[in-house]
Amino acid sequence: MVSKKTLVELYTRTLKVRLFEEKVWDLFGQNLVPGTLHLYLGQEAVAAGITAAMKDSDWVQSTHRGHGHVIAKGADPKKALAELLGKKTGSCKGKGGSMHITEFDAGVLGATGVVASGLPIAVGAALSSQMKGTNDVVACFFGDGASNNGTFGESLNMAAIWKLPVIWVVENNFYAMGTPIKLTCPSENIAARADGYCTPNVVVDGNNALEVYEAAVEAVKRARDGDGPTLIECKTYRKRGHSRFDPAKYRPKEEAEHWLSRDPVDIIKEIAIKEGAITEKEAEKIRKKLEKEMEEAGKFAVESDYPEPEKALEDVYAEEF
Amino acid sequence: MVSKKTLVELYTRTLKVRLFEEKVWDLFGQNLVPGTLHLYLGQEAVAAGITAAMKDSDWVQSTHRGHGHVIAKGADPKKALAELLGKKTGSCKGKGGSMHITEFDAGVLGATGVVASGLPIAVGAALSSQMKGTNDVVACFFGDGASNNGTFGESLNMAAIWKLPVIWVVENNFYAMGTPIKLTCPSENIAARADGYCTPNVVVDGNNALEVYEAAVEAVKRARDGDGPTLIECKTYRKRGHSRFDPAKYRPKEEAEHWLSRDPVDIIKEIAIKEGAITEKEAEKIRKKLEKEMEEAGKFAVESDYPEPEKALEDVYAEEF
Amino acid sequence: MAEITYREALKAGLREEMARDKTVFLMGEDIGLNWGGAFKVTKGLAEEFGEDRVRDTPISENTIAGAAVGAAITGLRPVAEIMFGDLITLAMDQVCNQAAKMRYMFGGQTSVPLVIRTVFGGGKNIASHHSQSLESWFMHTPGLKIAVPAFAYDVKGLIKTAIRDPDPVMFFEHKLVYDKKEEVPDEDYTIPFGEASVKREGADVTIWGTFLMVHKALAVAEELAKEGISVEVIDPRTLVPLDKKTLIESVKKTGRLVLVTEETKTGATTAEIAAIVQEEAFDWLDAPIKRVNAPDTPVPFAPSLEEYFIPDEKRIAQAVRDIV
Amino acid sequence: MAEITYREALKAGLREEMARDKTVFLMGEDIGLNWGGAFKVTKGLAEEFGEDRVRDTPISENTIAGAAVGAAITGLRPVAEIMFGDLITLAMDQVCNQAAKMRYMFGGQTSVPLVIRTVFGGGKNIASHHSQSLESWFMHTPGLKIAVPAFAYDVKGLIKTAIRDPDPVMFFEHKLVYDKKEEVPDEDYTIPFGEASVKREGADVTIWGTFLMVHKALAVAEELAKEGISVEVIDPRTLVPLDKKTLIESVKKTGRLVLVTEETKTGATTAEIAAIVQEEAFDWLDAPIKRVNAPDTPVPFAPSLEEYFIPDEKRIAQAVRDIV
Ligand SMILES: Cc1ncc(C[n+]2csc(CCOP(=O)(O)OP(=O)(O)O)c2C)c(N)n1
Ligand SMILES: Cc1ncc(C[n+]2csc(CCOP(=O)(O)OP(=O)(O)O)c2C)c(N)n1
Ligand SMILES: [Mg+2]
Ligand SMILES: [Mg+2]
Repeated sequence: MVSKKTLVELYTRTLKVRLFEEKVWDLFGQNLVPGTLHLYLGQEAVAAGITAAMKDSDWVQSTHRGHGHVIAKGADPKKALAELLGKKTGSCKGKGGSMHITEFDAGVLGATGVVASGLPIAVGAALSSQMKGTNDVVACFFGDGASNNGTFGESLNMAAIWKLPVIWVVENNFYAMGTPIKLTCPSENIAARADGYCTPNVVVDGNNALEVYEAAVEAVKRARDGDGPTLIECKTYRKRGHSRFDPAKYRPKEEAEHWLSRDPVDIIKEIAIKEGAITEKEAEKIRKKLEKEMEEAGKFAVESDYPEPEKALEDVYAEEF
Repeated sequence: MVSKKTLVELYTRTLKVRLFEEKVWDLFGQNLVPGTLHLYLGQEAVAAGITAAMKDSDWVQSTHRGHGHVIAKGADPKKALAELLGKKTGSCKGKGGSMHITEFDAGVLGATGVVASGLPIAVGAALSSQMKGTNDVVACFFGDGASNNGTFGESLNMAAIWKLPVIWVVENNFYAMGTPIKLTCPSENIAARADGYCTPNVVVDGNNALEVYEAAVEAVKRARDGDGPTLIECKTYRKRGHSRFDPAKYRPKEEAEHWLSRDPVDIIKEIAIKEGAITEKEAEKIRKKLEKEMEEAGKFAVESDYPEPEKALEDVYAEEF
Repeated sequence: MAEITYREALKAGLREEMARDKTVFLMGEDIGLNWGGAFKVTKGLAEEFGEDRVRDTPISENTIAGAAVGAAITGLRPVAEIMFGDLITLAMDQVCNQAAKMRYMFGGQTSVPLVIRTVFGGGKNIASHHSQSLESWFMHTPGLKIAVPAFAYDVKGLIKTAIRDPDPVMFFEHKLVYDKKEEVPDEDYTIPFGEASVKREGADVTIWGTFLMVHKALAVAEELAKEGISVEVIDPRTLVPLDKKTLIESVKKTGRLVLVTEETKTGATTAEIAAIVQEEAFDWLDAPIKRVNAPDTPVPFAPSLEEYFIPDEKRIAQAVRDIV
Repeated sequence: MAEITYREALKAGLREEMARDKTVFLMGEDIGLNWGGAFKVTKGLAEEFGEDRVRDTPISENTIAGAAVGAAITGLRPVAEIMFGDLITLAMDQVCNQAAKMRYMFGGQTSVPLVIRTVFGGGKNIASHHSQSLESWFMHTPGLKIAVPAFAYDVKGLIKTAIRDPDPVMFFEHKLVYDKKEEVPDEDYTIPFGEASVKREGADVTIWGTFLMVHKALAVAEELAKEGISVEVIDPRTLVPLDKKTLIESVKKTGRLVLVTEETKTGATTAEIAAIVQEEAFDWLDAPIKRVNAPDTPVPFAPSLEEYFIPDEKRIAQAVRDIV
């Protein structure tokens, strides 16, 4: 069993992502978030469990549903929220927004709007680590839908033949937009595809941060030991629709009820309490602290300025010409 | 065991491809073949075994190493040779050449210069068959190297979920140009990857036309019965280098000797003789007949005219504008 | 004849062609029952024609395009949707090397009667990966035809022509024109490819542009008319084939040309048009041809930045004033 | 200083950069021990620097490009090779959506110091999938720099600049210039991006072109000199950044411009150059700008057809005569 400290950490990380996303939802409700939005609500345990097993110098490669990865990896909620609001104080100076939310200093290689485009980038980052001998690992998140894109096979293969320190994290939330995975994947688990690339793989309950964490610890060890990639498939579920206005009516009621009753924050909290790592009161205290942090981050974001229009011309190249 | 007639057919088809390629090599030696050339020599049993299990109305999707597929499927050697020589009488009027050699009327969807680009096209052709209810099957040939390209996973998946009548034929000749498969594939067999897509698969001796044929019969039946795709991995070997000037020095001597001693024409001939399907003399008679056919085809090709330069402007669209 | 949106007109065109010809079918991500297309263009069609003919696919752009190629060369008429134009980057081999070149490299042995629908343009604050305008790449790909409808009437007539065409057609839409309304006939009609539409006649300067920029140009023309400047506005409707004649004649009349599209400037379709016009109407030009495009940057997210990025009425009007 | 081929000069540049900076490495299909690159550019480098730094890859173009991106943003300087330019269709997402846009969409948080080498052009009778010239697609992709060296001296200096550049560089080569010879210094030198090279001075007409067409233009200039026509020949060497100044000044001097590249005409880089020059030097132009390009067709296989497809000296000379 993991240490009590780790359980507290897992609870804290899961909750932090949750509260961040709730703040986003709140700001969105106030019409302050331009563009679209793919909330991480419901999948918090995946980002929390994976990143808790990683070091600061390790990398994560994110997706269009990236807020959770970025916050869990340690990005500044202030800069992240400011980015979502299109403010000049945002981590991308307002140029990226929700789908490109990224904080390099926190070890995030980037969120990307192109489904499955992060896999090759993770291969390259892991190659860097291997060639430079830094021993850093790269966790690459992607969805069930992404597993059907060509980069999946290409990247799993390349990581396998070069024994790169990558952890492939499939967040299988059973849908790609409105398309149920049953329509687009012939097998029960995506993980089965990793066998073809001699990549060790495991399927875990993605709503249980501890299960995710334990799988991640093993994968991280394998990667750091030079034994190559691992694929972790996390079964999870979106709390809401795919994007801002999607009511997700296409999900069968019983299925949704089943999953939504399995709240990732509650689950890890219960475990932590049961294992005596934390009391209800301590848990509440952590929540209060995080709520305050998000409150302040929200305030910072709201009060920040929008970028001056001409800034649109900057950052295309290292130097202008 | 298959019928004697089938054995004769397998011998004939294997030999026909062989003699076609020898004629190509001959013309090439006379400096009559422009551009590059990927000979099918050594892999004849694959095309012969697969196509012998197919109907005329079935389709094959070919590759850059396509002469064998096209001839085995029944294309006119005259038009094919003329095409290789860049003549106006060629099946593509001299516009395609070796890498695009194609005869639609013989059931060839096309050879393609882009490795692995045929797989999606095969998916579409099989979808046609399914939607129109024609019951035709599509055999899609590709190399070991092609299996590392993104279209592999995408196409295997799409064919599997829609239960399309496709036969994936991997011609594993152990090399992609000079790159040994060991460097680029972590598993022993490519076939292992099909499991991840719930696609039945089998590994056969690709130098043995009978083995290939038997696997093909089963796959064709599955496809026609509406039970979806099959992957057949044929282990085989190029007689020569990858392309026109490659001496293939990168292949270990013992490996090359082993494989080159297992000649596809000899193998199927021996089987046919042993099974009493044919006598040495009958076999010789077939050879003579085919040699004559190739001789004539060569003559036709050599004597044909080159296309008038302005023909370069035609066939871009159905009608000029 | 009713006033309907571009989206409805497009859907009507698709529906009528599917009813007319049973070899026509649609395939793409989330075009079916549960979603009806990211921009709801196909909503209701799966219910009407079945999931077989309105086919949800995995997220496999290159194989979607390639499957359309395979289906097209074996007797069907696929209309494949790539959800966002930015994602066609993943399908470039099947579109540009296979679909576009097959008739030619096989010496005319096959036709490739497919349509690929996708959508370009910004204005929705969805940043660099969902807002581009990449039509010039395809204009530089011989073998493809390209439709760029900007109006409800045009989109219905052009989608029908596209579906009936024996060659591969890139059918480009624009996010901000889906809601534009216009009178559209209920009955069947087609619009030939290669015929521009003069959306407004004028005498002093010609504006040629595509998509939302045609709408903006019309607003500018209205505005400038008050100042006594008479602007002719031309919408090419298809880029390949390109109606050079209507444009050249207009330029010969006005002597002045402003080109305006939402593409980033360098290498945009406006470059080709400028090159053609100076080639073919050099002696009639009274001033340099002006190009109004987005700057050479990715599309930014923040509204303040994106508004700056997308050409607006002010810049178009300024370009006109600069040369009259 | 010795006379060496373009291929050797390019290899020398790669070798010197690898020796200078251990973060530089090469990756691509068949670039290593067994083959040394389809055009033998990297032959011997795997032996010299090891298979780790001269890395053979699977046939996975999009992941090759993407791995280069990932390596570049984490501190390495990858030089990725796409075996033929036609195959970059498979890597367009990583090149155009990721490499090109990362600095921008992440608000300057990262640099993407990578080089993608590939080769364009026909003349080898290898038909539609191995002979294209697609440089204009990338010129229309903000965030990328583009080198188009046509001479041995230039290729060595430019590859070094490319490798040291903090931005993603598309390094385009041409099949028929690999064997061209020139005096090339043994020592280290770089050529700044954005500086055209006037390959021949002249007074009557300017020819601007790339790759093999520069060589052909020089032959034409020599020929026309005998007729008393003085031709200036400009090779841009990089398309992004583009040296407009040298070109515009030349046009202001000669008043006449012929643009010549091997690309298919519509939407070629020559369209952009024509648009720029008529914009910026309208009053100096004494005749329409002429474009000499390949026709708008795929590249055909048969020698008789391919010769017709590729612009030749006769067509270039004719274009010059048409306007002087
Ligand atoms: C290559 C590509 N195709 C399509 C899209 C449009 N799109 C955005 S998210 C999405 C669904 C992704 O599903 P999945 O990978 O399961 O991730 P999830 O949204 O469930 O987290 C699609 C189709 C895209 N952005 N990129
Ligand atoms: C997508 C793509 N990448 C690279 C090439 C260059 N190329 C041509 S054949 C070949 C090797 C193909 O290997 P394999 O699939 O095993 O087929 P084989 O040649 O062995 O029959 C390569 C790399 C290409 N034509 N297309
Ligand atoms: Mg999903
Ligand atoms: Mg092979």
